[in-house]
Amino acid sequence: MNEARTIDVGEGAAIPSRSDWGLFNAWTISITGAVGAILYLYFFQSTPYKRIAHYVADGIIITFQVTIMSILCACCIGLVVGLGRVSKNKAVNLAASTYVEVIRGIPLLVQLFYIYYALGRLLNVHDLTAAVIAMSVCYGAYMGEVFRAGITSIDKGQTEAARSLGFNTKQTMFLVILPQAWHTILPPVGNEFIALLKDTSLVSILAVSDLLRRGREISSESFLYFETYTLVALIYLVITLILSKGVSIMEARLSHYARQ
Amino acid sequence: MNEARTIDVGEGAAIPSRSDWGLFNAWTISITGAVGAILYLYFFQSTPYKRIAHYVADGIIITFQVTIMSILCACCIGLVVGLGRVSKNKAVNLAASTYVEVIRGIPLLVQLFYIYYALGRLLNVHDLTAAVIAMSVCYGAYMGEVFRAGITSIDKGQTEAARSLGFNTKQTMFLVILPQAWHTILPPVGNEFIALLKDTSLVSILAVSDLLRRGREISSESFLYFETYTLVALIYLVITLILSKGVSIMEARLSHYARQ
Amino acid sequence: AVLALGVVGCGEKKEEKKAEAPAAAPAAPAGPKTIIFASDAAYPPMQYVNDQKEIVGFEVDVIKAAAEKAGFKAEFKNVAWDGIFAGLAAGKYDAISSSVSITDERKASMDFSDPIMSIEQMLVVGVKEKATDLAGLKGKSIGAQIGTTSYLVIKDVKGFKAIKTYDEVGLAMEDLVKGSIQAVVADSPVAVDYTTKKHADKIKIAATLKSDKVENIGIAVKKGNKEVLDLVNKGLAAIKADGTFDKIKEEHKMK
Amino acid sequence: MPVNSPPTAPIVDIRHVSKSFGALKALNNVSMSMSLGEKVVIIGPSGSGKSTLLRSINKLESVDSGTIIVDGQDINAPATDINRLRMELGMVFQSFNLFPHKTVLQNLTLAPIKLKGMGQAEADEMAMRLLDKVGIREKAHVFPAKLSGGQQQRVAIARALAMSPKIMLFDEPTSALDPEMIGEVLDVMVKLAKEGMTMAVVTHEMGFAREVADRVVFMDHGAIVEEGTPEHFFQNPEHERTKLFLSQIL
Amino acid sequence: MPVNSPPTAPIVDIRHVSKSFGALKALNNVSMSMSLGEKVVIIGPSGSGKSTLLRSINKLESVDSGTIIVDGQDINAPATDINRLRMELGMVFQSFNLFPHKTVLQNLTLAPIKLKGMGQAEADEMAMRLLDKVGIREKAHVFPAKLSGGQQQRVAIARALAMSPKIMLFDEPTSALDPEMIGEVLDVMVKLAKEGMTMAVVTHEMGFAREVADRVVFMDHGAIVEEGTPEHFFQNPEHERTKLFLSQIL
Ligand SMILES: Nc1ncnc2c1ncn2[C@@H]1O[C@H](COP(=O)(O)OP(=O)(O)OP(=O)(O)O)[C@@H](O)[C@H]1O
Ligand SMILES: Nc1ncnc2c1ncn2[C@@H]1O[C@H](COP(=O)(O)OP(=O)(O)OP(=O)(O)O)[C@@H](O)[C@H]1O
Ligand SMILES: [Mg+2]
Ligand SMILES: [Mg+2]
Repeated sequence: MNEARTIDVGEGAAIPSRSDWGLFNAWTISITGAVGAILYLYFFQSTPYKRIAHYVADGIIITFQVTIMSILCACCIGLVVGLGRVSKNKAVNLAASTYVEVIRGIPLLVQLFYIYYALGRLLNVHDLTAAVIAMSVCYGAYMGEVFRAGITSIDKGQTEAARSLGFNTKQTMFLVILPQAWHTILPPVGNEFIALLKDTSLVSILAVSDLLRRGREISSESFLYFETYTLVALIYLVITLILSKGVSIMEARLSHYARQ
Repeated sequence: MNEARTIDVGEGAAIPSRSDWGLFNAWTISITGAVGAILYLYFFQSTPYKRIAHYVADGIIITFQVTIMSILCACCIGLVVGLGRVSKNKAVNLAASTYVEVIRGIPLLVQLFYIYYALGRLLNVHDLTAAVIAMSVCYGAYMGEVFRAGITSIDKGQTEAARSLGFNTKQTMFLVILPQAWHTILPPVGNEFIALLKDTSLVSILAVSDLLRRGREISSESFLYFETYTLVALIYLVITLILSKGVSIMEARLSHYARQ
Repeated sequence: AVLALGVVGCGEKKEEKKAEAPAAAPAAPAGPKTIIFASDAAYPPMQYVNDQKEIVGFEVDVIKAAAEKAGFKAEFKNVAWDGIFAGLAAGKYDAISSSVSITDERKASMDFSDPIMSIEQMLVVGVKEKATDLAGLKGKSIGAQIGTTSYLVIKDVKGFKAIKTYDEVGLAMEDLVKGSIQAVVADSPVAVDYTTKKHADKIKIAATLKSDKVENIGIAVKKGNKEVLDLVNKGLAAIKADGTFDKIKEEHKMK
Repeated sequence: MPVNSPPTAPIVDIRHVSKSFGALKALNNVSMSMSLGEKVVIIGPSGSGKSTLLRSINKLESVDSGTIIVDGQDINAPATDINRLRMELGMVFQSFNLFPHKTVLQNLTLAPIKLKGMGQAEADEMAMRLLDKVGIREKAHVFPAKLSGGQQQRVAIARALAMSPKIMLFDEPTSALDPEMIGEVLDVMVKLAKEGMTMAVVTHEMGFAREVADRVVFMDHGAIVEEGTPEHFFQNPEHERTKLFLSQIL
Repeated sequence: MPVNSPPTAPIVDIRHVSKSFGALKALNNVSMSMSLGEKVVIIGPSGSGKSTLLRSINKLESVDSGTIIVDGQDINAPATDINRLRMELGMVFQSFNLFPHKTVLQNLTLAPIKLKGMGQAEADEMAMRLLDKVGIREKAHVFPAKLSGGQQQRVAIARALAMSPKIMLFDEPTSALDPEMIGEVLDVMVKLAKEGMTMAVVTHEMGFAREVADRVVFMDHGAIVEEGTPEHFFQNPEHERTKLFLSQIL
């Protein structure tokens, strides 16, 4: 139970799987509905939806930029933290655990404000960079738990076999353990990716021009609150639905691979 | 794996458990550090920390108010959604699943904006209510998955035994299944509570005077960004650490109870 | 004047009062009408939150004085700027007192009181910056508060590296001080306040952006809400006539 | 125990019942009936459909075709209140399925109180009488987890009896038990049979079948292959399949 | 195989070694030595410390007190490069522990390439020779999951041999195998023994012990109770405990 909880940190989307009849069909309904609604609004309610759509379009790119850069950094941090969390060196282990405990104890939005405004004067970084740093630091802690769970899911015998051949700790980890662990790690990483994409909406507060910021700009200017937020929500929905299907397919593939 | 993932939705804190040496000690270090830092700053760096502390104090109460009201509503929604998700009635099942799929596909912040600004014209509610509605609607979906997992964790034989005695579906659920499921449900609910508490920081954007909002107010006025956000982060940390310890103790108790 | 308006407490208290408002304060049946003003109270010196968490500022004092003259009760509610007009349309409050510039676009969806005063748009830059107009800042980043007339001034200007919108004008100023952006456009009272009080040593006013139209600020009400509009206008006219307005201006060291 | 139907009419009448799980025919045109007070033992190899047949009697499994009449009511008829009807049918499972969050006493009293509106005191008294009968009066206030398998199964029988059913269905009630405990459960079942309860029992306990059964039914591949008295059955089975099965099991 | 130490000096020398897991003494003042080419079979009841002893030789388990000298080096000395030393010690586990993400060939070549800097071609050739030796050349490019247990264990032996160790340690190499497969693994081990490999084998295969062992060591409760030649051992065991164990196992 404990083990399972830590690998399944995700607040990502609800991943549709064939074994979950309801969710599987709900996915189809949702994606059809969302895509249909967007197309209908864009083509048949062109005013004002076309204007809004064009205005927010470049925000989608920023959203993806922040997401992808952050997940890459978070994976790197997560790897280090995960290795630290399974380390036999008590100081290293404790440092990694404390990082996880502290970061997970503070709301992401507070971390964003902290990094941007509080530390902003010391490290004078670009807003996008600050956003990516904050997201990475935060998700690094979650990712660390994913990596840790992935690593500990590999049988102890593998480590013993590698060590008895003469590999040192590092070689054992990188040649034997991690190449096997990625099967376990990849689906939750996919889930974290989705969760992170949703959480990038928070960077809009730092005046980063992501999808939500663009929506806020046009709605506060045109007073088309209902129309704008409807469209923005639909766009987010379509993106996460597609990604969650991707994760679901990946999960099925990997579990198939694991069986063979 | 699927089962496990759905019950372990939480992006709550890292729950310290005795079986996780590192985290257990990290908790002690973190709480000591955080409480120590707050006391030090308050008493030995009184200017400006005392002023900030007094200013943000009532925000903590709002944060708790929103959290507690939202978690109660979310539990109710979650119960309904969870029952829907395990329902044999296909329409009900699909409705519940679609709710989960859609809500989990849209960032909480976007939902907040949507409910507050876009739907604001229809349901004329005040800020705190809007915040609670948005948080409840969102967390209701997560909670639904928790309830679903809790319900399906109960052996099918229990349902059959109850039905064969003559209980109808509803009696079976409320007299036999749910009273047993709460053991499984309670720890993840605790975890969701922590996650929700952290996410209430988002309502600061709606000008609800929660802890973060109070921090933003005083920092923008006094320009004490570093000091304010340090204190706010520490306060959040102490709260979530204490709550996560509570969840950990509850988990241990319940698993002990389950063993007997 | 500041002491006189100490009634307004934290958010909760305001809510309670708001809920009672339609019942016209049963404790005092013949009492004056209460008008709830929404305010983005992060806009010093016009309206901001002080250490006692009260909404204070120049425009607040003006409204309070006008209220006294016209016989209504003014209450202030802190609302985030980018949703402030949505809330008015939804009837969450009766009016907006938040340095709202009177523009034709806004007039299409709401009604305005008589002008309180006129303002100008000012360009704020770092003390070392040499540029004295927008053209001189090409290739650099510029910011303004989201959904304001300040933002409209720069919105369609080409050549900037980035045009950034902020939830609060103070956050834009903070980014300017930090060096994340090189210029901020803001209403004149706000620009003066930040460059003289808060960050006098780091930022300065580079220029006043000339416009062919006079920009006035006023109180916004829901379209057709004549009752409130009349009360506000009556009060404003009264304090302008008897010199109270100028006195408040002096108190707040406004030019 | 009041008897509504005339003794000649069967209390359970299963006619041409079929049931498939996907491609698998779990029941294939099965007909069987039981009269009041009769004890039928159903035997057969694993997967032959015994449980499915038993469970379809109280509609825990709904059949694809055919009719099942219990106590004069078609269980599949829309007008039938299946929850009412199930009160007439006590069921005992292989895996006991006691309610772990209730004490033994509460396990017995829950259904009578909630479904029959019985008073707490009356229910408790009745429950204690039944616990006496199955020989574990002293465990009344204990939670099921503290009981041995044999004790749990005896409580499960008592729980079913607490609803005063007309018929008792047993699905391999002793298969999950350690050998030492099988006897104590069979003893209770024999006692029940002697008191005249109508019983349908799926079991591999041939001794029980010999002692108690009025009729033994042998199933294979979802169909009833042979039925008869225990004497006929164990001494002169007609079918090859039956002989083979008996030779393996005895 | 080059011999560094003079033939008289033991290649493994375990002196007064103790090891506890919490309150449990897994090894209690154990001393034992092996000379080059010797084959020692370690037997004893479950939990007697056999695995712990074997694993402490290549420091998979670190001991609490006592010294272990392998090939002239104290394995616990700070100056000792344990990873180097482990290359001299091939280990075969009960559960094979092949690398599932590598083909059979890659399982054999990974360590020589990465640790000895062997070239790919040379490593492949050596690996094929070893696979020939254990009789599964044809499975070179298959993943371990596709192999039977016996085949996997033979690959595991070949993998250990690929590092050209001086000593081979076997921890119950046949216990996880179906009976049909035990033979094929024992055959490989016998062949290895005949070629003069120094071997320490924990096993319950008494036939193997009789045929191959130079010395049999009997452990109980973390201590060596008795040791001697197989003849002595199986015909005239001295200790009561040994006699009891042999009577149970034979
Ligand atoms: N819910 C189900 N879904 C799919 N197949 C089922 C289900 N229940 C039973 N079956 C299949 O139907 C067939 C008959 O099952 P049933 O349980 O009635 O056999 P049985 O005679 O009781 O066997 P056993 O002695 O093992 O309990 C079996 O092949 C079984 O696998
Ligand atoms: N990592 C460990 N932690 C705690 N106790 C252990 C550990 N490894 C072994 N033990 C205990 O030490 C004792 C000796 O174990 P060991 O594995 O050496 O026995 P063995 O003789 O190999 O037994 P078997 O034939 O069952 O493999 C046993 O009681 C075992 O439970
Ligand atoms: Mg069965
Ligand atoms: Mg062992």
